[in-house]
Amino acid sequence: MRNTSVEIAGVKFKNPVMTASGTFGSGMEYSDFVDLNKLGAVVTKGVANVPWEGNPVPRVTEVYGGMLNAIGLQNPGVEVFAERDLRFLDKYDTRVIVNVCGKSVEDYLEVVERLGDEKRVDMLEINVSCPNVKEGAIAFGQNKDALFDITKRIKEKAKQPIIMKLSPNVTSISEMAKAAEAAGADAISLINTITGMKIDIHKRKFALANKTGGLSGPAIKPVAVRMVYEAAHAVNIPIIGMGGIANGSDAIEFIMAGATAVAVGAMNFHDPYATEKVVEEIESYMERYDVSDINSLRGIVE
Amino acid sequence: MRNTSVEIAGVKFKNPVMTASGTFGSGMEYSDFVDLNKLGAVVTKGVANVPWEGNPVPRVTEVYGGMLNAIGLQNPGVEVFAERDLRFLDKYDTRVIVNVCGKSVEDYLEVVERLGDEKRVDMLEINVSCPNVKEGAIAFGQNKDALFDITKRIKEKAKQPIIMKLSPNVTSISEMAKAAEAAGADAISLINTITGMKIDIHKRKFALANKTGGLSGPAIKPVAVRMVYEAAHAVNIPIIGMGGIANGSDAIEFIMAGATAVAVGAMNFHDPYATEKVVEEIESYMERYDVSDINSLRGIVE
Amino acid sequence: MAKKQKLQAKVLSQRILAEGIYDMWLETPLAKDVCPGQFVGVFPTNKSTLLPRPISICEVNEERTAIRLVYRVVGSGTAEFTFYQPGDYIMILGILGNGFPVKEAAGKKAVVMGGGIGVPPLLETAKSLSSLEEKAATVSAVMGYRNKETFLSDEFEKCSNLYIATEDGSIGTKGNVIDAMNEMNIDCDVIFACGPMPMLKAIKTYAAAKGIKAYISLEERMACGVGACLGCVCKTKNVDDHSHVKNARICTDGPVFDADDIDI
Amino acid sequence: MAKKQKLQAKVLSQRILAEGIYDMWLETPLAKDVCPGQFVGVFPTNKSTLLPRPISICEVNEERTAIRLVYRVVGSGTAEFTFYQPGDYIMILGILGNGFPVKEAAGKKAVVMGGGIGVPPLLETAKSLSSLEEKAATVSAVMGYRNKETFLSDEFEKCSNLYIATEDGSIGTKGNVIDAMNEMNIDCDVIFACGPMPMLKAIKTYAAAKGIKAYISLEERMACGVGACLGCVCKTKNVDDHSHVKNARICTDGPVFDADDIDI
Ligand SMILES: Cc1cc2nc3c(=O)[nH]c(=O)nc-3n(C[C@H](O)[C@H](O)[C@H](O)COP(=O)(O)OP(=O)(O)OC[C@H]3O[C@@H](n4cnc5c(N)ncnc54)[C@H](O)[C@@H]3O)c2cc1C
Ligand SMILES: Cc1cc2nc3c(=O)[nH]c(=O)nc-3n(C[C@H](O)[C@H](O)[C@H](O)COP(=O)(O)OP(=O)(O)OC[C@H]3O[C@@H](n4cnc5c(N)ncnc54)[C@H](O)[C@@H]3O)c2cc1C
Ligand SMILES: Cc1cc2nc3c(=O)[nH]c(=O)nc-3n(C[C@H](O)[C@H](O)[C@H](O)COP(=O)(O)O)c2cc1C
Ligand SMILES: Cc1cc2nc3c(=O)[nH]c(=O)nc-3n(C[C@H](O)[C@H](O)[C@H](O)COP(=O)(O)O)c2cc1C
Ligand code: FES
Ligand code: FES
Repeated sequence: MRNTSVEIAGVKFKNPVMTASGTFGSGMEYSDFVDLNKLGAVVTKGVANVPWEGNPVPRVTEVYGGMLNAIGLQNPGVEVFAERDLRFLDKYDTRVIVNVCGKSVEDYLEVVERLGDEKRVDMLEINVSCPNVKEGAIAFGQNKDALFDITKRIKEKAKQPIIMKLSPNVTSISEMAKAAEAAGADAISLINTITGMKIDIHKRKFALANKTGGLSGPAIKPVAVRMVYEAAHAVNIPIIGMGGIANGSDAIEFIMAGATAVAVGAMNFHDPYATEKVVEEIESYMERYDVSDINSLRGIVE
Repeated sequence: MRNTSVEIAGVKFKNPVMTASGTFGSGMEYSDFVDLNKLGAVVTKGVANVPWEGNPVPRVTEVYGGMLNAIGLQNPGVEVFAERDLRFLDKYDTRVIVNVCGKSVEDYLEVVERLGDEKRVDMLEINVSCPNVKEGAIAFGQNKDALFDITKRIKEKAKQPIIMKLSPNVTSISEMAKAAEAAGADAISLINTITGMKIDIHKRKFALANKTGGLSGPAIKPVAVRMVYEAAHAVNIPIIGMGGIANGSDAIEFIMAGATAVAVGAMNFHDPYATEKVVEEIESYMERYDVSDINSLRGIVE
Repeated sequence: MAKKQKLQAKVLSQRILAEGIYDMWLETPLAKDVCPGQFVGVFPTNKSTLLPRPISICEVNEERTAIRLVYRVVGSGTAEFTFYQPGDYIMILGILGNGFPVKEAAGKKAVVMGGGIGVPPLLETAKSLSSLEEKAATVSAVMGYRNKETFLSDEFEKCSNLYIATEDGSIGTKGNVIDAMNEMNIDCDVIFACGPMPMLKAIKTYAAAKGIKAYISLEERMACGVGACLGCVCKTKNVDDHSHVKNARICTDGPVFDADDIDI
Repeated sequence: MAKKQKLQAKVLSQRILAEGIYDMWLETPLAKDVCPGQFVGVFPTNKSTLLPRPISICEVNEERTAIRLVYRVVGSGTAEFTFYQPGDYIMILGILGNGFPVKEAAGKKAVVMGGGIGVPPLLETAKSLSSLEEKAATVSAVMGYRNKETFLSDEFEKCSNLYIATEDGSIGTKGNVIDAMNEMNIDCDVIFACGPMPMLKAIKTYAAAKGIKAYISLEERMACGVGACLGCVCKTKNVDDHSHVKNARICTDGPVFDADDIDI
């Protein structure tokens, strides 16, 4: 029996394959396609203390090998989320990681406290890297002192282990990773989207109402792999790697770069079966090369 | 007669289409495919004060919608370059921009001084953003004080106008652009490649001997357009935009984002006719939308 | 509701309907459960483009084994689709969206109103209206075109009273679909509409003024097509169940909305 | 040297030669100027992959209107190539590289030595050696395969004295090409070789020891294929003309080098 299970901050996942926040709702929308019980974890769309409207449309646009999005973290607020989305997830035997967003440290803390006693929540992923909201959010993710501070304050209050989700829009991902670790983060996840822009030259307008959007999909994979590698060499806490993962080979690439787990994002839109397929393809790889424990592949390329 | 000519720091280009440094040699290798006289400028491969060996192979690898390279600025040194490459370019009626690299400020200055009296050199592009050499280079391009300092010192010595070529591997491209402008740069060019990595999961090795390499090609275009837009709103000096340009539409997109000129890089490898085609397709766009002066499109999408 | 799937569909036929407008039949088991006004996502094979193209279902064959897509070439995806030949396979995602509540027209005077590339989904709608268990009293179709290059109008004639409006007046009423409604004095209790935003706005205003129920189908840029990404929202008048911020998802909560419920 | 071009080529035929090894003829005007040992870049149409795949020219037809490519499926590009049917068009870039200096074999005992997917370019080389104005005295071919799944060997037999080495000894000499040279006592003044690096190293050593001239064809990851990107270099013994840093470009200064000049 080959072992695909991994552990992060004491939480055990049946396999290293998660959904990337914001690309999978709370799982409901993809449950026609994927057996959620087969996934390592469902990572939910970012949730704030109060409902957020998000940005005006168009919010998404396609680019070569990927897409730009500027959803702007639309969400129904933590109350509705807890009562509806978490209750939906009660039915499933998979880990649940809740992605948390906010405009101020207090916003984040409110969500973290509200979810503290929710048994269904295994971990919290703190999104300090969304490029699509004007206040807060990414500012925390682009300055190492701000990141240290918010991480520390959330860690003090959080009852579940916390994952800091880092922005790739920085000069040094290692520094950011170190700041998160130093402040007590239990894990880090990366990368969030890279800020991009598309102009419709015929209409002479931005393709997105928000002007800029976050780039995701296969186009960003090499950047993501590099950052996971750099972060893995900078810190000792576990890393959840993502950015353009489409299949098992991509997932293995992230694991070899140093990730403990991986997440599938934009490629769910191309292939709604992607997450489950990644699980299966990781198993095939292990079969083919007789790998008995997925953990033995982590960071083996140095 | 529609005007496609643009001016940067007093230098007039017959059209805004240039070659991206390092992807076109000094033009010789592509002269079978393209009439160099039809281009706005030939931007040559980076040249240092002395010959550089570059990195071990493999130096290039393909990724989704682009490639990674870690050439490591192999070059024959400025002497050979001046005697051979510039003499080759003497035959052509196009502008010549020489890309300059170095490991220390002194290295750069030596090249700049050696080329000072070369009439064939219209401008110098200072590469402070190559991610593939360990010393110098990108360090200057990732710290705004270092960038300010090197720009100032080069500007003092340069007889030709200087273009500072910026790295996208920074938290804020606006800050970098402002530092270059404040130090006296005549123009800026961006983006250089984004640092990436690829792992061969079957061989369990890095795809590049250098481990990391620079990502270029269509995959990075949205990031490049965004950075050109941000830089254009941060500074008043002209911008040469590049990153994934494959056709006239891409070029127009950069111009609408604020670029005065554009460069075609990795897509030369996919389509050796690309540069000339971009020139023609820009003209067709101007025809179709009755644009009488290419300069009128610059930055029109705000 | 039928389970959504991504699966191969076999191209049965493809032809040009009008300049730049193509008509393709696809064999697919998804046909079984289609409601008029629903759509599928069609995936280009070109790997630079990864997102599905939302295309409405124009018609379902009688055996419910195939669907018909009528699409306009506007970009790289639709351009690729034109190359498909009978026997080729393409990937589709469906069935997506809610569809028109045709049953509400039972016994009523129903009008389907379409413009431009909003015309196709109304064909299946018009056909359904006249074949419901409890049929609509009358089924009229009011279609707006730019000029006499109309398409599908012969087929609307077979299942509805057809009225045409053209921008240049070359056929039917000169003007838009509302002009045709007024000029032709078309009786109407309920409207099913799809087309460009200015047309939909005019219909909403017209329906509100006349106290007529109007169901309109909206369009927006989409990524997932299944309600997960929140890319494709429209403003709603009231807080909706899903978003709690007056943002309904066109791909899942729509594309068809009661005109009274949305803010356009 | 003929002008390099990127142009469409028409697939004339395609067949399987051995497991995972395909044989494709392309009609192209580039055929006119081919030297044995040169190669073309073949572009996949899959837009996620933009770089040309370097593939050696295995043969040129008598009329010099078509080239033959023999390739092994190793990744997405070569996998795509297998789908091409006669009549399809594909984009190629060529003619690339220098080729073997076959004329140097005039009057001499020439041996072509190949292994694995290095075998194909040696077919045109062997044919040339025996049809030069001033022919080689003898043309031998020493080919290394893994097992008895050999390919092209029947064709080498027609234009050379063929010797085979197999790793498992199932045909010919058990061992590698050098083992075959020794076992079969093959007379040799000049070697033209292409194959995996360990084989090329062994040949270089063998030739140096025997004082034989050896020309070997190298392989490296390429981007441009035309000498511009400096991606595909190999170490040279002396400072070369182009780089001035002992780094020759395999795509342009090679792929064929005098074994004495390179550092492998
Ligand atoms: C619910 C719905 C139903 C539709 N039904 C039809 C139909 O029956 N027939 C038809 O011809 N068209 C229909 N459209 C529009 C159709 O989706 C676009 O024309 C098509 O996606 C364009 O793809 P492209 O690759 O050719 O264009 P590109 O411009 O190359 O596409 C780039 C991206 O933009 C998206 N996009 C471009 N235009 C639109 C648009 N108008 N709406 C939504 N996304 C767009 C594409 O899906 C793709 O992701 C419908 C749209 C929606 C939302
Ligand atoms: C001068 C030269 C001549 C060659 N001649 C032949 C031949 O006649 N027959 C044959 O089967 N193969 C030949 N090869 C090897 C052939 O180029 C590769 O097998 C092919 O590029 C693999 O492409 P892929 O898309 O299937 O593999 P992928 O692994 O998907 O390709 C990814 C990238 O790596 C490059 N790549 C992968 N393997 C190699 C390799 N071994 N050498 C160079 N680039 C590689 C590809 O070109 C592409 O850019 C030759 C290589 C060189 C350099
Ligand atoms: C439509 C969309 C919405 C997203 N929403 C969130 C979010 O709410 N919170 C978050 O941390 N990341 C969000 N992301 C980022 C993804 O979780 C992921 O980090 C990124 O897309 C890179 O992975 P990918 O290339 O696999 O998509 C979103 C991405 C997309 C495409
Ligand atoms: C093979 C290769 C070599 C390069 N060499 C240089 C160089 O010598 N100096 C430099 O400033 N940029 C160099 N670049 C960066 C390009 O000039 C350009 O900034 C980058 O590739 C983005 O453009 P593209 O996506 O069109 O290739 C190189 C890029 C490639 C792909
Ligand atoms: S397209 Fe994703 S929610 Fe509608
Ligand atoms: S592949 Fe570019 S120099 Fe050889």
